[in-house]
Amino acid sequence: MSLLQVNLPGLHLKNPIMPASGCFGFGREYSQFYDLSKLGAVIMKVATGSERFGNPTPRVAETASGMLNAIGLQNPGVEKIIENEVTFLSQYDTSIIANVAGSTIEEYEYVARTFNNTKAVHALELNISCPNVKEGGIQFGTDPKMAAKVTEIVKKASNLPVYVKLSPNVTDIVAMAKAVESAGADGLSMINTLTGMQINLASKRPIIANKTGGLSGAAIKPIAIRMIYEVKQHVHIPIIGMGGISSAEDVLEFLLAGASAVAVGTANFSNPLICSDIIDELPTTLERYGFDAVEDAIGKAVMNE
Amino acid sequence: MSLLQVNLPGLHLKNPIMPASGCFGFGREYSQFYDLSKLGAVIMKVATGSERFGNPTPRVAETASGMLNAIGLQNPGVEKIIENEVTFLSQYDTSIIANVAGSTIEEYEYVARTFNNTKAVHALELNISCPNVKEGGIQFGTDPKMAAKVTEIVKKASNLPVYVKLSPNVTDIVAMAKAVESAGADGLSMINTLTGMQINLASKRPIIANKTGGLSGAAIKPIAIRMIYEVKQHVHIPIIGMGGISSAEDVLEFLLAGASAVAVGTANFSNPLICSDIIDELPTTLERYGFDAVEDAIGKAVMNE
Amino acid sequence: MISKQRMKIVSTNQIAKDTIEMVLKNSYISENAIPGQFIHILVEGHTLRRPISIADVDKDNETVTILFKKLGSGTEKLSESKAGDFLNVLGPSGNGFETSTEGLHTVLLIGGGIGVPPMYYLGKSLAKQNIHVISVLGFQSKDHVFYEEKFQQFSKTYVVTNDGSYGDKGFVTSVIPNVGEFDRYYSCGPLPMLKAITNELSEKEGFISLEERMGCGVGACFACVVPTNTEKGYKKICSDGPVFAAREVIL
Amino acid sequence: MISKQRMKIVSTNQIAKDTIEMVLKNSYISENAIPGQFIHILVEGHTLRRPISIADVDKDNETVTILFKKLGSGTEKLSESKAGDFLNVLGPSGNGFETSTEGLHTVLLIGGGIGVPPMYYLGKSLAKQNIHVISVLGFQSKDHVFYEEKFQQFSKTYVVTNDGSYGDKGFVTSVIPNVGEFDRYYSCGPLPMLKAITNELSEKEGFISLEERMGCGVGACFACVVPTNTEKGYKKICSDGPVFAAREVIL
Ligand SMILES: Cc1cc2nc3c(=O)[nH]c(=O)nc-3n(C[C@H](O)[C@H](O)[C@H](O)COP(=O)(O)OP(=O)(O)OC[C@H]3O[C@@H](n4cnc5c(N)ncnc54)[C@H](O)[C@@H]3O)c2cc1C
Ligand SMILES: Cc1cc2nc3c(=O)[nH]c(=O)nc-3n(C[C@H](O)[C@H](O)[C@H](O)COP(=O)(O)OP(=O)(O)OC[C@H]3O[C@@H](n4cnc5c(N)ncnc54)[C@H](O)[C@@H]3O)c2cc1C
Ligand SMILES: Cc1cc2nc3c(=O)[nH]c(=O)nc-3n(C[C@H](O)[C@H](O)[C@H](O)COP(=O)(O)O)c2cc1C
Ligand SMILES: Cc1cc2nc3c(=O)[nH]c(=O)nc-3n(C[C@H](O)[C@H](O)[C@H](O)COP(=O)(O)O)c2cc1C
Ligand code: FES
Ligand code: FES
Repeated sequence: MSLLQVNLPGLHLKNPIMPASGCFGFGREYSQFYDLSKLGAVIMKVATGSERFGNPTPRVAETASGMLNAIGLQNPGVEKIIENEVTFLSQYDTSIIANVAGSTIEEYEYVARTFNNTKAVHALELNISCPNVKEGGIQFGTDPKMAAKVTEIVKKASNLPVYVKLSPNVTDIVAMAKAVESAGADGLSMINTLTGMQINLASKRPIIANKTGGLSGAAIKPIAIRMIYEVKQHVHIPIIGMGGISSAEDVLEFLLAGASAVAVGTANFSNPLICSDIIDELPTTLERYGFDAVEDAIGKAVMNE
Repeated sequence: MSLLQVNLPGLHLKNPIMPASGCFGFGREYSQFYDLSKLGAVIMKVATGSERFGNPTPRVAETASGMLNAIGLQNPGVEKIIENEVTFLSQYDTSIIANVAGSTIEEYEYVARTFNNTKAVHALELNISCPNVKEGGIQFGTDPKMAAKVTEIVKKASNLPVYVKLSPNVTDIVAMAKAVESAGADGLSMINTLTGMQINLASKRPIIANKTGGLSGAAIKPIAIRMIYEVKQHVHIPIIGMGGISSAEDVLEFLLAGASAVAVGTANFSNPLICSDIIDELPTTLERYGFDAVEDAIGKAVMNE
Repeated sequence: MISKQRMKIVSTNQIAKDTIEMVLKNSYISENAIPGQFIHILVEGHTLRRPISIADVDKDNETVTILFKKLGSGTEKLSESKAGDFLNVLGPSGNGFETSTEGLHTVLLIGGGIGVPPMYYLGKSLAKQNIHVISVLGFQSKDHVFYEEKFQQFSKTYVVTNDGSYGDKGFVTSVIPNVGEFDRYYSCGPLPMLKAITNELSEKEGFISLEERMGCGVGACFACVVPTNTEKGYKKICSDGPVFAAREVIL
Repeated sequence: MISKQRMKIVSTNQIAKDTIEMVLKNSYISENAIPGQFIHILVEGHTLRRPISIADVDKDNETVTILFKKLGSGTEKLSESKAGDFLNVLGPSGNGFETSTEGLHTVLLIGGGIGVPPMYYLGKSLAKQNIHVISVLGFQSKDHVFYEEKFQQFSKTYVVTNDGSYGDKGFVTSVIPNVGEFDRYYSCGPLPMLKAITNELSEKEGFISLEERMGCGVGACFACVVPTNTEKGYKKICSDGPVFAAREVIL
């Protein structure tokens, strides 16, 4: 099945499919359903400097063809993740990507440096959709300068390749992509969730305790595709695409738009076997649309211009 | 049914329901299905300074719980609209709102001034999701300064109340809302569509000839609700809410989030009688959730804070 | 006039590869439909309705027949409906075929693939008015062929398949020179086929039925415009069409 | 172990206002389910699965019974499924009730509304082990009452309704003082009810089943956490629960 292989900075993937951060925990639960060695990579749940409890519940709500979540970065902290979770995942023949977050640049730096000391992690995914507490809570991911800054610092703190995960809640996604590329990002990961809200008619309050939540799932796919397509025309680093993927056809659509690999998030909740199923179906789907290999499909819609 | 009544600048609406611009033409077609006098108002299809043909086809695509469109401002031009369409709509006992667009500030001004001379139009909805050809194609609706400028000019050119229709494709919707409020807007209309794309796997090209299209329908409702909720906390002018409404419950959700009236777009395509059906169901829905009148529900989720 | 109706599925059958024939009961639509019009069907879980041509009408039994190909998720889902279920439709939609028959002797029907269905009700109606009908039907391959015998009941019928697995091999255009004289043609099928036909038969009076992705299906949203030689410069396929005089539209 | 399964609907009946009883056939789940566990059901057109408690198991016939209330669009849609249809489920999910019976004599079951179903399989199982069972069931009104006779088959059963239209008027808490002695209680129902009960019965050993909006339903997404007195500070309702020792969780 060499036709599924993709090579990205620091990642030699047997196939382009990985579960998205936050939607797969650290793999334990889904390892009951299939052998995680089947996966191209696993993107772990977010890691912060120390343990976080996260937001009050309810933390999720369902929307038309999607869902909202406001988990709030709950995680046991980078040290425990390395100790317990990376160790667990290392038994599988798959790449491990650590999702890195923080409330300050220093926290990002700390987490990145800590991961750097473990051989088992292959790449970092920089989650910049976090409020910067030192800058009045503006998200790192909505300001090109702050995004560039945190990318630069993390790059210095770590030898691992860094994929910066872009937030779609911006006017100009290309400007964000260019800013982090210039700051040294090895790749991009896009898109994170769109900020949304649902109101409970009976209680007259937002359903999610945090009020707003991140919108994910099939509903946002057209936005993800548009953003990847736009960014692909302007940057040279590879893109890990995500946002509403739930089938091998969806994967191909992301590849054509410019993604070199993809992550599957919300769809794990409807079907815990989704990544495995997609890996099984992908060869046939590629062939049906005339592709000999994943690498041939990457960015084809953009090159067609 | 006085419980459905809403009073907004220039608009005394018998109910808060109106079809959204571009999804109802100039009413002729839907008048085959029900009496348009039933509607709170009709927001007409866009008007530009002169006739436009619009984009090549395909102009629409279906997405999960939504659709993409890139009609491209096709319309017969403001004069013909006044001559043929406003005249037609005037036979109905409903308010008429004209959706105004242009490629330059001067074109907006011209359209607004032309509508000003007809008694039959009750308000203008300023569609600022248009590229400004004189500023390198940046959309008026993604730059607070440009949005404020066009609002100001249109306010000067017309005595009609002006509702500025905000684009959701921005980092900071509150900044946009405040900018147009300061520039004299009488109200806001939100949200317009989110820019999206779908790629045809067989042709390996975007399905929509224009490549990108505007995403509308139930998929975007959580984003609309979030933006209205955020904006309502920071502006004092009323909001006409829209984005994915297809039931009386949806209408109530928009009212609670801070909308004073609502527009229904994409749902007309699934059900040509949707506005009429919602008007029928709204009283029961309001009562079920404990409201005596539409006006009591407006912004209730925000005030609950 | 177009109306929102419930149509009860009387029967549903797969009659060729991926091709479903459904008989739907509804007095309003069976009463008012003319050849070339379509119904606009709501499919659960889908935002946009699916336009499907009216392939036949039985006024006595108040039924309408449609034929459709399973192409994507909407038609796939529609094919899962069973007899007894109801469909939510708008119809009859659009303008049908010109069927004034004054001075008319022989007509040629040219249907390609899923463009064949509207030709059936049209041909049947014309034959009833004693017009001489010739039919040319093109399909991908043998497995896709349907309604040949039905067309033979009122017309001399030529079948071609792209791969030659049934009838003549090739495209409908390769047969047209052999069908003899005719006064007018009617055609429905994929755009490349319509382009070839309107070019080749540019001297003849012709009417063609066009397809386009639709939003509203009633003429309100401007999704389905086609450029025309008329003063306005365009027409809407859903409400001015789907049938147009071949000379009036720019393909 | 949790597994993805297809369950065939053997029967489906409305047994009270908005309340559906479904019998589902599947050998894996009937074989492995214990009282208090749930199945996580995929409903067409919905992103998130719906958690529904296992209300009864018949190992001989390889069936599982669920009872659910039509609340929103998911349960409404689910109620439209017919006998013969298949459900896509994950299960058996979560950790069930503590059923070690050493030294146990009498237990009290307290179910509120749609919290009644998991009490049924639990009570039936305990009674089979010769534990004395008392049941207190609370419903909104007479129309909502279900399974009273079924509980009576193995327990002294008290029914209360909020409006007094059936049984005693009031809340389950108003009856508890009258039921006599018991060693342990089990409860499932709305949060306010559980809060009241755990407060009132804080001296007793108790196990409660909690509800929360879920994402994954398998323990991966951290949607369904509940604060606990344990070292970690929280547990996940979908995988550590839904059943917890009353003392361990902070409601
Ligand atoms: C006036 C008219 C009459 C038609 N009559 C028939 C008929 O009798 N039998 C038949 O099999 N097909 C007919 N078609 C084509 C039919 O509408 C499409 O095959 C169908 O909409 C595809 O839907 P889908 O969900 O399977 O495909 P998808 O590709 O999943 O559909 C996605 C979207 O694109 C639209 N779309 C895709 N292909 C077409 C197309 N060729 N034309 C218009 N919209 C399209 C769909 O309606 C939908 O909005 C007709 C089309 C038109 C415009
Ligand atoms: C462990 C567990 C066991 C349950 N057992 C039963 C049972 O046996 N019978 C029964 O009728 N109900 C049970 N419930 C509640 C049931 O899951 C909800 O009533 C159902 O999910 C509502 O779905 P809906 O689509 O009708 O409502 P909607 O409000 O449309 O659902 C929207 C979203 O919110 C979630 N949601 C809404 N209410 C609840 C709730 N109370 N608990 C958890 N999620 C909710 C839905 O799952 C969905 O994701 C149980 C819940 C849990 C957590
Ligand atoms: C429940 C949930 C938790 C998430 N947690 C994280 C996270 O910890 N870090 C992160 O970068 N993204 C997180 N995301 C975003 C996803 O990784 C992904 O970018 C997004 O959901 C879009 O993909 P999808 O539509 O396939 O879910 C989370 C998403 C969901 C639904
Ligand atoms: C086919 C189509 C055409 C539209 N044309 C216009 C337009 O001309 N002017 C405008 O301001 N908005 C236009 N819109 C946006 C709608 O008015 C509305 O803001 C948006 O679709 C969100 O509402 P909905 O989800 O209910 O459709 C159009 C939307 C659609 C789907
Ligand atoms: S589909 Fe809307 S105008 Fe034709
Ligand atoms: S629902 Fe995902 S952890 Fe419980």
